[in-house]
Amino acid sequence: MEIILAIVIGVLYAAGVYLLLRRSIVKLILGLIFFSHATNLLVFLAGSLSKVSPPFVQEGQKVAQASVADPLPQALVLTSLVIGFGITAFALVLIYRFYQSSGTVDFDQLKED
Amino acid sequence: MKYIFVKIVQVIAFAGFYLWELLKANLVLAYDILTPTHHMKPGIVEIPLDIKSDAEIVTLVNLITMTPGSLSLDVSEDKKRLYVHVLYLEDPEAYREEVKTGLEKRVKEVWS
Amino acid sequence: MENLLMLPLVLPVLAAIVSLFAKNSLNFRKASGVFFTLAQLAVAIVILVKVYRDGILVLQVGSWPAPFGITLVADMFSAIMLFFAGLIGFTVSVYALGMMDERRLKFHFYLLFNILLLGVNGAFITGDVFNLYVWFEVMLISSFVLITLGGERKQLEGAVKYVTINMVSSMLFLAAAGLLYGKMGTLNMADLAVKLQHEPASNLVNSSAMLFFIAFGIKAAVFPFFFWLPASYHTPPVAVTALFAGLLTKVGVYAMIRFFTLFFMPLGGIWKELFLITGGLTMLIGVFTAASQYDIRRILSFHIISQIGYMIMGLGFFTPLGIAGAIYYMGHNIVAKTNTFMVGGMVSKLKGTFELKSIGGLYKSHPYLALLFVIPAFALAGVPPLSGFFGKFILVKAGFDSHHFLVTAISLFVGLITLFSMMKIWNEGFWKKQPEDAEEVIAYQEKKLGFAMIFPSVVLALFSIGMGVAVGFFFDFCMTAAHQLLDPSSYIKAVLGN
Amino acid sequence: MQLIRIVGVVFFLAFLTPFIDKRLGKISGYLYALLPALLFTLLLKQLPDIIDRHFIIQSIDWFPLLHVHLSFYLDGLSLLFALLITGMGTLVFIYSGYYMQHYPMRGRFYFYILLFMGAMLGLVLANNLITLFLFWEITSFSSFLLIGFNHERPEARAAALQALLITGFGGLAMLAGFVLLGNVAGSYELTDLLQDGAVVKGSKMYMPLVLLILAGAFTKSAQFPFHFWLPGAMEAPTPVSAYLHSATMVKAGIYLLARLQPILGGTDLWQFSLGLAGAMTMLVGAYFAFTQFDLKKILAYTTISALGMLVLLVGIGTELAITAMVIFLIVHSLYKGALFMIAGAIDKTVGTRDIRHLGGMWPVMPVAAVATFLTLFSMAGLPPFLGFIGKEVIYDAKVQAPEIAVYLAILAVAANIFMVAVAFLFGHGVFFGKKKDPPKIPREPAIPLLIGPVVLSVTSLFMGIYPAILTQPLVLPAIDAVNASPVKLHIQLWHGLNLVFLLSVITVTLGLTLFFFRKPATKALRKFNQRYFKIEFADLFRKLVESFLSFTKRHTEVVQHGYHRFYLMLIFIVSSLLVWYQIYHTRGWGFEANWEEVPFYLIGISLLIITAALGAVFTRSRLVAIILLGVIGYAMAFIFILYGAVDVAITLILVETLVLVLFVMVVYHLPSYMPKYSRPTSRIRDGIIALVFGGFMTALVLKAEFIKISPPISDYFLKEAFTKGHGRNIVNVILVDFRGLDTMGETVVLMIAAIGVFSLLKLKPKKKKEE
Amino acid sequence: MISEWISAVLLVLGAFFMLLAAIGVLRLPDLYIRMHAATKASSFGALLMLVAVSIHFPVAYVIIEAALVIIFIFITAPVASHMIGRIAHLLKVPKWEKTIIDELENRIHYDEKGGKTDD
Amino acid sequence: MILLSTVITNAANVAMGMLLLAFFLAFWRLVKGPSLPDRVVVLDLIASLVIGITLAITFLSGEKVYLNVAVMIALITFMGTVAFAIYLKKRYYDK
Amino acid sequence: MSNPYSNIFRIAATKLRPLLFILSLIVLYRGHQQPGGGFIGGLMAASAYILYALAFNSAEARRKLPLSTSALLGTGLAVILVSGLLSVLAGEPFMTGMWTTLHLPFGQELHLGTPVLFDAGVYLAVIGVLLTIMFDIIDIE
Ligand code: NA
Ligand code: NA
Repeated sequence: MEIILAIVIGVLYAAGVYLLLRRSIVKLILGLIFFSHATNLLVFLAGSLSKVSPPFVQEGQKVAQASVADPLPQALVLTSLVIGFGITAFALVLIYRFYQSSGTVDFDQLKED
Repeated sequence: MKYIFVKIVQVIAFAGFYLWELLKANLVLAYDILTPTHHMKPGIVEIPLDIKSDAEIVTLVNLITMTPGSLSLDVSEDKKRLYVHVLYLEDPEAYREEVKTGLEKRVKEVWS
Repeated sequence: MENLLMLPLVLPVLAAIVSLFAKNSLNFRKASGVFFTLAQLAVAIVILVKVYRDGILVLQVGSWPAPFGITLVADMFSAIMLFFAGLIGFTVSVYALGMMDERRLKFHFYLLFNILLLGVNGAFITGDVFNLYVWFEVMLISSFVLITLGGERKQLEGAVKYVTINMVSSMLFLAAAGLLYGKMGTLNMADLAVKLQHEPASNLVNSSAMLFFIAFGIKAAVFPFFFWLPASYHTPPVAVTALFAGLLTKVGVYAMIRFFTLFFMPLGGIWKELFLITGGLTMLIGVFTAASQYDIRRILSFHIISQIGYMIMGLGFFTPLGIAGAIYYMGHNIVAKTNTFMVGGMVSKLKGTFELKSIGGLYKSHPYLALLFVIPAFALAGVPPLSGFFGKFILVKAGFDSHHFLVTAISLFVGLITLFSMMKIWNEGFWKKQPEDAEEVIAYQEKKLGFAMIFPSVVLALFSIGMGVAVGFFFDFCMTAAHQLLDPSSYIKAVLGN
Repeated sequence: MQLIRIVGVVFFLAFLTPFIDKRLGKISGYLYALLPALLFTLLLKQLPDIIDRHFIIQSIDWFPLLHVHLSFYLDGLSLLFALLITGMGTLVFIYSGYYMQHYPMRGRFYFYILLFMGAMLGLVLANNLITLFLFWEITSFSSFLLIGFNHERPEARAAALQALLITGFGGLAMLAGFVLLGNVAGSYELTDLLQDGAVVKGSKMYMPLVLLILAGAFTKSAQFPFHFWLPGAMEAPTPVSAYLHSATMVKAGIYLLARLQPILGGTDLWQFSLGLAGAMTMLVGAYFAFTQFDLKKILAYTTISALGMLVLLVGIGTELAITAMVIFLIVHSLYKGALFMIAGAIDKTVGTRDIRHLGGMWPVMPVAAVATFLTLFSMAGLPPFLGFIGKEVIYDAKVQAPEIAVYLAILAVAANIFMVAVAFLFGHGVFFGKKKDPPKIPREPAIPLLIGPVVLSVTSLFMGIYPAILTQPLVLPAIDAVNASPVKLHIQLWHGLNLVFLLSVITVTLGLTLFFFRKPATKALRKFNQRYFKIEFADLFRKLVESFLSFTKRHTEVVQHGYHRFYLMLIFIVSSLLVWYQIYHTRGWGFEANWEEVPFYLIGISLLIITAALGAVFTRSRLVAIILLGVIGYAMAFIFILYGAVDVAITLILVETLVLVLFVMVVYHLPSYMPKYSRPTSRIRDGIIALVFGGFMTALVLKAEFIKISPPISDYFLKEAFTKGHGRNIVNVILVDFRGLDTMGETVVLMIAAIGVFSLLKLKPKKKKEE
Repeated sequence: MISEWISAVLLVLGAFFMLLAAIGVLRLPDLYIRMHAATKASSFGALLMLVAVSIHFPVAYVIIEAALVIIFIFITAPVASHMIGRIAHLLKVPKWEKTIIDELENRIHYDEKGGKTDD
Repeated sequence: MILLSTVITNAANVAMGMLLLAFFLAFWRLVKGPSLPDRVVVLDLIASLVIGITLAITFLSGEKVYLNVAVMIALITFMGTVAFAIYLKKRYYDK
Repeated sequence: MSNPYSNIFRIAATKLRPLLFILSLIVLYRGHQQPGGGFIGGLMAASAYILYALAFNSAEARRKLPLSTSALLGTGLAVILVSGLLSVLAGEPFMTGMWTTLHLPFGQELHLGTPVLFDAGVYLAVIGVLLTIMFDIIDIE
């Protein structure tokens, strides 16, 4: 694993955490997206790094070359990306409706009674 | 048959013109970007339109944007006037004339 | 015949399709919504019986051989959980007929309900780590929508908390799954078990286990990750809370037990201690918090947390009896907890509020409701011969057998405080005279409790009694499950062949 | 004889009460009395067999895996208790038939009390400790329901809860004790345990299990310092007080101690604990009884005292002490049941139980008066009543007890002096002295109310006069059971003049003296109580509960403070600690980062992401943050492409753009970022947390040995994607075929998200009227 | 070999024009002028690079796809810049002080509310 | 995979460098603003830069499949710019 | 007051809609062999309509749809389920791929299988999802 990518993952997580700890609800959602980016990258990189050609079976062949990247983490990341999209969309509308009904974007005013 | 042939020639000619204009535009722009001082004299010019169809208008807008020194900003609601941001504007009237006789005519030709 | 295992997944999806197409007929949607939950229950029973009789059921989805495709596995543990999911699904869906307002029903309540069950069912029967993640997400998103359905301010506030914390948990889960795949090169649980046996704990495996622990801990609402639950569970309509209370946290516990028995715990490490500490603290802190509340739903919500502690403690004992006890406790808790929420819902339907300080006189005016409350409440408090007593007895025995005296003592003490909380509801809501200055109650037009609300509560009450009276019968399943869990060879063999 | 049927039939009848009571109305109580009467005779018929030591053991498997059986055991001890329960039960039902006839919710009363009777029978007949515990708890709960029977009174509710919590606490401790006992002995069957006394006593667990079991017995039997729930329990209707809180339920603890005496008894710990608790209870009960006004409270405290005495006797554990215990047990049940019934009868007919409003009533209620005095004599231990025999044996037992004899004798005498005084106080206060002006005109209580007291007092009298015929057959088998060996004992009324008799005389004399000086004495004592001895245990308990509640409230404010971001913060902190610990624990701090040759553009792209992330975190413009988020997405797509993930990259870019669009559409409706919300310190704190969290993720990735230990399962996909999956795009084949189920779930997630958005936007709460 | 060189040169040139666009966006004095650079230079750069790809991978579907991208960019880029420019003008994003004439402002009847340009 | 000639590799590396540089310059303007339309222009530019980088990677790896990514970017990123424009438009007409 | 909508954008959106739609079908079709597939295809198809809705309004875009959004969702899900259940009818485990080969003129062979059908279901469902979400959000005023 290239150290730089490890750092990127860490930075994305840190950014996510920092944003999640802010009071603004918009930042909260941003934080979640960062978190999800970081996770996807982590899953992808943890699964396959050594081989870089795209996982296709070449025309005229029946078996993929040994040099292709591990396709499974790609499929996993794809699935989680799409799921993440669905949930993010929902969360976005949720904060919009939250703001609409409570009139604030300050999370500290969410304090339950 | 002849019509199609003429059309093809027209389109190719138009494409060539377009590419040439594009190249010119970028070179001029490159010069101005890379030199320390700006030589521009910008202004926004209204151009009354003779062309009517949507396709023609879009083509013209596109063309104006992609050619040197001009950028389409808006089309009026009745689609009769076009507003263009011009970088090197000496005389609005002259520019209007230039578009009417140059670009608009070519667009009309291509879509006719 | 192995295709039987697809039914818990296919039925809810069918329910969703029907609901999407039957846009204009609300009655049809209701009927089909309930029908499909009933069908799921029936299937779950068939699976339970088959697993008990013939051993572990396996479906290799898509005919792909085991570690490569996704395997659906029903061992005893899964089958038991599946059964309870079916039971709760069916009873709550009937309850919702009497509880849910028409507007929510129009907005695909039963579709969401069935899909939530899809997620739960899927989580219980999948034999694949990543597939489990997917079912968790299915469960989560439908719970997100159910918790917000109706769009009231409280709901939205609760939902924001619920959504954010649960999303964090999902992502930790995903990260852990990714790391595990990176090291082990497989996602199939049985395959992981085999490969981990040969590979003593590496840094990666241990750390991803820790991430799993945190992720499942958040889902299961254990200390110190439980805050989202009491912040949100009291906001949606009771039918929704009843379903959540019964099932959702248990899925977290299920996953915890599955992962840590199948592959992590045998690796050694701090897991047992971690489970015992978390279990103990979860019990204590949850029950303390519950004792201070005066809103029925909140009391019950906090108790969900404290009860989770028992299950985690049972896992921490890591003996057959401890794990079987945890499973039995889960079943008991699913039934009793759901039922208390149902009764709470009936109280609010009668009185228009959940606030104990404003409620009273129900013992006199609604004696059968009182009885309906007492049974699950006593069950939760561990009164014999109801289910909760044996749950506690088994765990206490398991704790003493394995010489974990402190945490076991805590569990007994927590039982006492639970009793106190339940009796608080009883004293205030049922015995006390209806306070005459309770404005919200006076302003409220008392509604009739329909058969649809009472019937499911009766069924669950009978179940709480049955689980206690016929404890030998029920515990036999749990013990079988625990033996399978602690000796995964049969699971591995069923999934992987040799 | 099927013991389970004896228990079962009572429960069965209990569950029929809702139906019976509707049909029969007021007379149902008398009818219910038939059942205990029948059971009493059935049980009595077993007496010869039991005397011949033909004990009955019956068992049904219930939960065999954990050795829990529905097993029952009838020997002398359980028979004695069962007879008490059914006999007293008969009288109490007759009494209730009249007493409760106009009560609202009468049906529930009979339900609860039958439930109790069944449970109590089950408790004394159970052979399995867990079965015993089951019935034990049911008695607690039926007691709870009965104490709170007048549930609209706050005092009744509080008293019920108090009693339940205390007995519940004891019960849980006892359960723990039972489990330990079962673990040590390998069985929960009493009949097995009786063989294993030595093993148990030799076990390491002996002390904890004894203490735990004692907690159960002491709370149930109202031993000091748990005694205070019993006076509170007087909130229950009087039949309940007579039955549960004097004759039967409170004796359950005594029963248990007697039962376990052969197994656990005889050790210093046992003797010391029982002796201490019993003596304290005996004294405290008697003392407080003397200063009460309420007839039922007086009786409650004397009951406490008697219970203390019984515990003390069990603790002494000599043969004689056990004999004394058994006899006194009977004596007490007879007189205390009767007295409670009379107190209730007076309350019912006269309208008050306050001794200050009662007096001089013997002319109007002679039958009641006679019955009362007969029982009071028994209570005071005067001959020829059974009470006298009881007291004699007690003194005898104490005198014979080794070592502590003197102290015990003094204590017992002191307590009994108060008892004698209380007895006279009671009788005199109600029937003699000045006539008072009670709420209702005094008259003879109705016959059903008097049947009980008369029968009991007469029984007491005859048992005293003919001990050999009536008492001995009942007592001997019970003593036999406790001592686990046959006894040869001759119970008689007259032992002759000896030290014991002398003690009796002293007791009565001093008691009478105290009675004559009752006015100054009670005044002084009350004053003393007010000034120096203010301890109200019930208050203490209430305060304990209250402070617990306020503790939980404070606790809740701390734990569930409502600030969402602190919840998140805690999660992050704990996760970081746990994972950092785990990383360190397994590998130490050594890193194996390999600085391979990294292409410059990878660094460039990484820097791009890092810059954009920092920008998004610190920008003051939401839209810039959103755009930067998009940029991060695009840049991540580059990484995906660089590592061969085409479909992922495409999907990421599409998704990222859509999220951008969504974000813009939604954020448009939200207000701009506010001026900085948080203080610099909290920003630094959050920054540190963020770095620690991100740091462990980096460390995890760096320290992970990503060399797969075996060929990954994806090798199979490379081979089979085209041949079996008919696709060249392996990722797509995985998505739609190898792992199609994932994709199905994913599609469902999307669908639900869409429905969620739809319902969020379209289903809004109805506008309430403007407030 | 020649084709390789041609595609290499086109590749670098394309990237250069994109860089130019970025420099322009950074350096030019007002939004409208910056848009000239962003739209024209970046599209042109993409065009060059896509031609380079077509030359380098002379396969039918690569060429078709490259053409598709070119067409798409050249359809959408002016539309996008028009939309931004128009709205920027409506929002009265300041013009460079040397702008000599604004006939859009004079002729079009705007309602005078004006909006915020920053957030 | 095609064996890459050094010429192309070098050219792609140079292109990559320039594009990344362009990216950072765009960031600069993005942060500077000052108006929102300024930032949207940057977004539009970034969309092009993304295509450019994708093409550069295509050259570097020699995998022509990656061209697909460029196609998708071209097709879809337009929507982002449009959304911002519409956001601005709404802001104007709502005020 | 001038037109809030841009004519040019409207024209562009009108022209792009069929183009994107056809491209999306191509992407779906060749997804099994080349980059693409149901999700990406569905996203493209949806973006055709989203652009249209942005240029005009949601109601207008809905009118251009052959099916309602919820019917799209339902159909998509049904197609997915059917593709999985076909093998069950044949007595194989759930979701087992069933393939047939169509022999087209010019010697072309077309492999048709349930996984492709599955992808088509995903395609439909994704369109339904994105349009449900975006139309409603665009409608927020
Ligand atoms: Na949950
Ligand atoms: Na619970």
